[in-house]
Amino acid sequence: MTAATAVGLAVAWPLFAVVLIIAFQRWPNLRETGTLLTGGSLFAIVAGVILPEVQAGGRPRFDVWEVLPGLDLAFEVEPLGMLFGLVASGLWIVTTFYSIGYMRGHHEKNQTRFYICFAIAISGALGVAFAANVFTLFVFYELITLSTYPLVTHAGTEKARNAGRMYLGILMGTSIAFLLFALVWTWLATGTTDFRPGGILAGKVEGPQLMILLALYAFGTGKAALMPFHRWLPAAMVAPTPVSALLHAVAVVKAGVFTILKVVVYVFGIDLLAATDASRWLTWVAAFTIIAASCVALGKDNLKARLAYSTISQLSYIVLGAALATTAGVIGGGMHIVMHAVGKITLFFCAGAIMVGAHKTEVSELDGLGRRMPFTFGAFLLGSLSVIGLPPMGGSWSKWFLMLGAAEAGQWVMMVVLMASSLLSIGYLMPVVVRGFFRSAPVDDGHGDHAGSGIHEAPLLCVLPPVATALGGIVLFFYAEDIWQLLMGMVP
Amino acid sequence: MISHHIPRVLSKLLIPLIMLFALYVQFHGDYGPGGGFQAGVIFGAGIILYALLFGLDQAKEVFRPRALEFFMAAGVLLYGGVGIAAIFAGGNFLAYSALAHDPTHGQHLGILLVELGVGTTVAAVMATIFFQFAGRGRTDD
Amino acid sequence: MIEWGLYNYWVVIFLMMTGLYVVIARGNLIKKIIGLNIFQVSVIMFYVSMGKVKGGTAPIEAAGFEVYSNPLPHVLMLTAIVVGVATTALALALVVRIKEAYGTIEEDEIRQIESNEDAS
Amino acid sequence: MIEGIWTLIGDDLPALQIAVPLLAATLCILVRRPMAAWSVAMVVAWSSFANAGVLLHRVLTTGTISYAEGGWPVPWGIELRIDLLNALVLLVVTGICAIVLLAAPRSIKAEIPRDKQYLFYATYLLCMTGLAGMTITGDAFNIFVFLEISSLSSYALISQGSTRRALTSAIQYLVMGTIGGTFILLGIGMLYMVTGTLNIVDLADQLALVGPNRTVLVAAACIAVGVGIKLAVFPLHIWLPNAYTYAPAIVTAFIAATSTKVAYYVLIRFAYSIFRINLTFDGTQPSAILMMLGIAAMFLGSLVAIFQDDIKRMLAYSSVAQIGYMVLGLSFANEYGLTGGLVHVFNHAVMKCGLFLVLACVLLRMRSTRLSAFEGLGRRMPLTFAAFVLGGLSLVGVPLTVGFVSKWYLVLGALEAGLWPVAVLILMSSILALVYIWRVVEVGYFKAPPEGADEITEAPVSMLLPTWILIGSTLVFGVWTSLSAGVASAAARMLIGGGS
Repeated sequence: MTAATAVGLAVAWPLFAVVLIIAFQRWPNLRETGTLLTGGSLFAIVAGVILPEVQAGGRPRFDVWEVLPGLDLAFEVEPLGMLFGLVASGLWIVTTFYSIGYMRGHHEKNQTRFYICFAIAISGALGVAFAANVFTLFVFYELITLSTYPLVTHAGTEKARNAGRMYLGILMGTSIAFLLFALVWTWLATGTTDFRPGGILAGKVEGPQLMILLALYAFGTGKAALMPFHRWLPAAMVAPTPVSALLHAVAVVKAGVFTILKVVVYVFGIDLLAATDASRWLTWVAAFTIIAASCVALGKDNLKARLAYSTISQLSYIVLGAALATTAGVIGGGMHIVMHAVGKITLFFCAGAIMVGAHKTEVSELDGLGRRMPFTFGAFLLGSLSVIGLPPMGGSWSKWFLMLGAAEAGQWVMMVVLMASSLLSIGYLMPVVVRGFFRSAPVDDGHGDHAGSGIHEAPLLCVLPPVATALGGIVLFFYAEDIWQLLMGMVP
Repeated sequence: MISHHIPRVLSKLLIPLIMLFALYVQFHGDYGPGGGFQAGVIFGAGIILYALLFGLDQAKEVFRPRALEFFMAAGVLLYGGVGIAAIFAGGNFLAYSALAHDPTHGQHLGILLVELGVGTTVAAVMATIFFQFAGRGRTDD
Repeated sequence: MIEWGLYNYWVVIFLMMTGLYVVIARGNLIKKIIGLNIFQVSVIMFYVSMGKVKGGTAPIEAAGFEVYSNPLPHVLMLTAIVVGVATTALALALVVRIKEAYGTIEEDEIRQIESNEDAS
Repeated sequence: MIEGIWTLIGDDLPALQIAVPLLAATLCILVRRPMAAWSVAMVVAWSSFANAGVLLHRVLTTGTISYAEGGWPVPWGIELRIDLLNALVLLVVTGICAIVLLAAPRSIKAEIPRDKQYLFYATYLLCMTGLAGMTITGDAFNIFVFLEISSLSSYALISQGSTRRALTSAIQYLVMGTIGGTFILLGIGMLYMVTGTLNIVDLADQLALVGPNRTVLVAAACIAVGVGIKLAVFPLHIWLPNAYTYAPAIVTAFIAATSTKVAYYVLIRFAYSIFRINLTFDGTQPSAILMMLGIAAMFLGSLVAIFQDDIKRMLAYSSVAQIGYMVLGLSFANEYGLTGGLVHVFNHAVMKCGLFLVLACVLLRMRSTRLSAFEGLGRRMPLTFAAFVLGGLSLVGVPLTVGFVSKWYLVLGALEAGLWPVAVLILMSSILALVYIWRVVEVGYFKAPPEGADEITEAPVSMLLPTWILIGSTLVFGVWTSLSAGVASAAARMLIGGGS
């Protein structure tokens, strides 16, 4: 199998899982085995066939079809996409394991539909990752939106429906109104929408128009949750936890920031942005989002909502990295996609495990739970460290590069923002751990049995994945060099 | 109108003449003023006059609605058939010249048939429209 | 002979406006259809008068005549008249059925009945 | 034998395109039995479709076809003239006719009494005759004649609706349509007065010699108003929602996808081939007016659609909005915009016809198309409802559906014309489309059917098949665009180039 065909195959591979899931929908064990097998083989394809080629400097390309003149559906893997592809396919396996434990532990309905939509969303994420041009990226971007809509509204309740409405409204609305507009504009200005090293816009779009175009891309990518288009993310928290993990760590939000990063590097070109200062305003928007979302997170008692706002804040790190338009900034942004994915998925897995094991959703209810669920809370601690950016977690590296990028761009304010945000994230993540481990369980209020006595660790399949991803965060700390090597390939 | 003798008698005389005149207009139409439309309307008027004087039911006995419907369709078929025949004779659609060996002869034949088709349809349509309106709210068929 | 100028256009415009006015202002469906007919007739007048050539005679070839009126507009109007008849017939048929279904052919009454229907 | 027939009729396909449906209509009256009439209609409609395909192929390979009816030489005789523009429209019209007919027997069984069904098929074919004739004729007066044939038969078809509202809708349409037709007639008369010819190509040549004068201007205004009524351009659209809502479901699917499309074709033909809108008249005033109307239609249509309780009516208002897109594309007067308008003719016909067929399925099973009838439909009629969702997404303009292709060209056209606010408006109105479609989707998937509701089965195959043919086409032509967008952009190039 050549790397080029592997690229096409990788995008289509999760759809193969859909066939398996439909075929085995009556036998849950077979169904989930099918999903896992495709997940495993997908990761093997991405990591085993495509990765070496890209590391060797190759750019495997797979052309599908020319939809309109100059508007191709095509895939081409470059380092940034490679990284995102690895994250998406790798974490799919972990999430599937976790889903099995969670969905069964929670006795959720419509599990078949859940797995189908999940697989389609992964296909969409890989399509976004490997897209060779903005058009292809846009197509798969919309595919992710549509396929995750049934996941968000999984519960089918009034609340879920409202959340779904906001989810679809914001994501579809921004993408149609802004992203599509930007796409047409780009095509009209340059005659192509291809991602090319060094960008395609230099000399074609100038002055304030460049700024407007960047704004269209940045706000058109609603999945990046830049304020003021961030509301869908907390709303989508009504979804089952594996979905939150998928949304917040793997497919949806990462597809958003990935889009911005990729557009900045391969459509605008960081040299062009650095020379024209067209992205200066975006650093401010990102900085505002970082700080504001962190502050909101501090005030949230619901654990998932808190994590959601934390995600909004963390996503803007990546947008900030892109907007700084320096090599270190872009690399930091790319690295943060991986690091945050691993860290945040751990946190969500833990939140889900707490929900399954202890049926608690609020931070204030977590007192003393750490002793009964030590693995879950241990993983939570490691995940938190990664998100905060402390060694020995991978998150520290990406933050390091982002700081470096800010320094390179001479934007001292941004360094301050990054540091302040780290402090804030300590403020909203640590209390969870502290409450879990150091506070004692609430005193029995006379209901007979000892409060919390029935609480123990969630099922094995709910606990193992977060532990695994938490350890993964540590591993990444030591292998950051490889990621850096890979990402250097995208800067000319 | 059953009781009005004078119109009845007069119309008995007139209706054949009207219809004859219609036929004159019809067949005169290919090389003089006249033609299928006029002829059809005149013929239809004859039918309507008959229905006015002798009652709808009796008129329907003479000119059955089913038959009128048939003629309505048959006239158009005749018209179109001539056109198609011209195609099969090697000409364009409705190119009468191709219908016979001599183009002038062909033109004559073509117009004659086409006008006959028009006349048939128009007469049938006129009568049908009248029957439909007049029959409304009575027996309701 | 008195020169009348382009008076035929005034006739056409008068008929046209009359027809349009009746269609818009009258609520009775039959009257509306009459208005529609007047409207159509105005255009027929327009065509027919357009084909007239001053001093021309009927376009039938005959000895002693040099100038003929243009026959084409008349031929066109033959078709237009047929269309008009067909439209009128269809419209009347619809009115008859409306009368049967609603019991009235006054537009405002029909609208009243329909809005009651919607409310219930 | 077949070879021999082909040599005889091979060159006469344009004439057969009109003659055969007309004769078949009479044949339907003669055979009287519903299924026999249906068979006649089916054979004719599908062969017309094939015929249109052959004609398009010929136009693409050998260029414009000119056919002299009765052998009279052009411009004295009546010409049938097929170029890229109307070959595409013809393909759409005949294709829709043929596909909708598949669903007809089951659908009208519930709405039209058995002894009237043969008349339904006859009228249907007559309507098709008129539409095809309007599309391929090269003679301005014949446009009026065929327009009236199609209009009269569509009034008759609409009045067959099962409620008495159908009658008032039909007469409302009749009054407006007749006024529109008469205006067109008047305009053509003025053109004839100025140029002394009725042949479209000749007319264009003569007008170019005459140059703009007041008569031509008035003629253009009359024709614009007349065609505008048939096309249902805002604010001349008021007949449309009622007509679409109360007509039999199958008639709605048919008319919505064909009659406004052909009217749009006539508008383009007059604007670009005859008047050369952007060249002859001073300034851009006509197109500026059209642009404003297009934008108003786009927004008001979509906004009103959001608040409709009857889904058939909702889609009717959505049609008003979509017509706004087409008019907008025309008004940009550049190649991309015109391509967008033309390709939207194709695309909108396919998706809206599919959606109305979905409603026909729903009506058949639920006896209503109100929003309440859609409760829980996602489970009760999964295939039908999935078709609705896909068609709806196409209406929104999601990539890889046909809606995206149209929107792509329209936005390009707007930007090319330097009208970026209009481009923004086009995209905004797609979001409105998302709102009104998603209302239904939510009800279909999340509302449980009312307690004690009848057991509902999936729609019959004979109706699902055409529905899915069309909905499938929205996906196929969203990816494979060389037929729709390819021909449309070639036609637009031809029109902008000033050819005819």
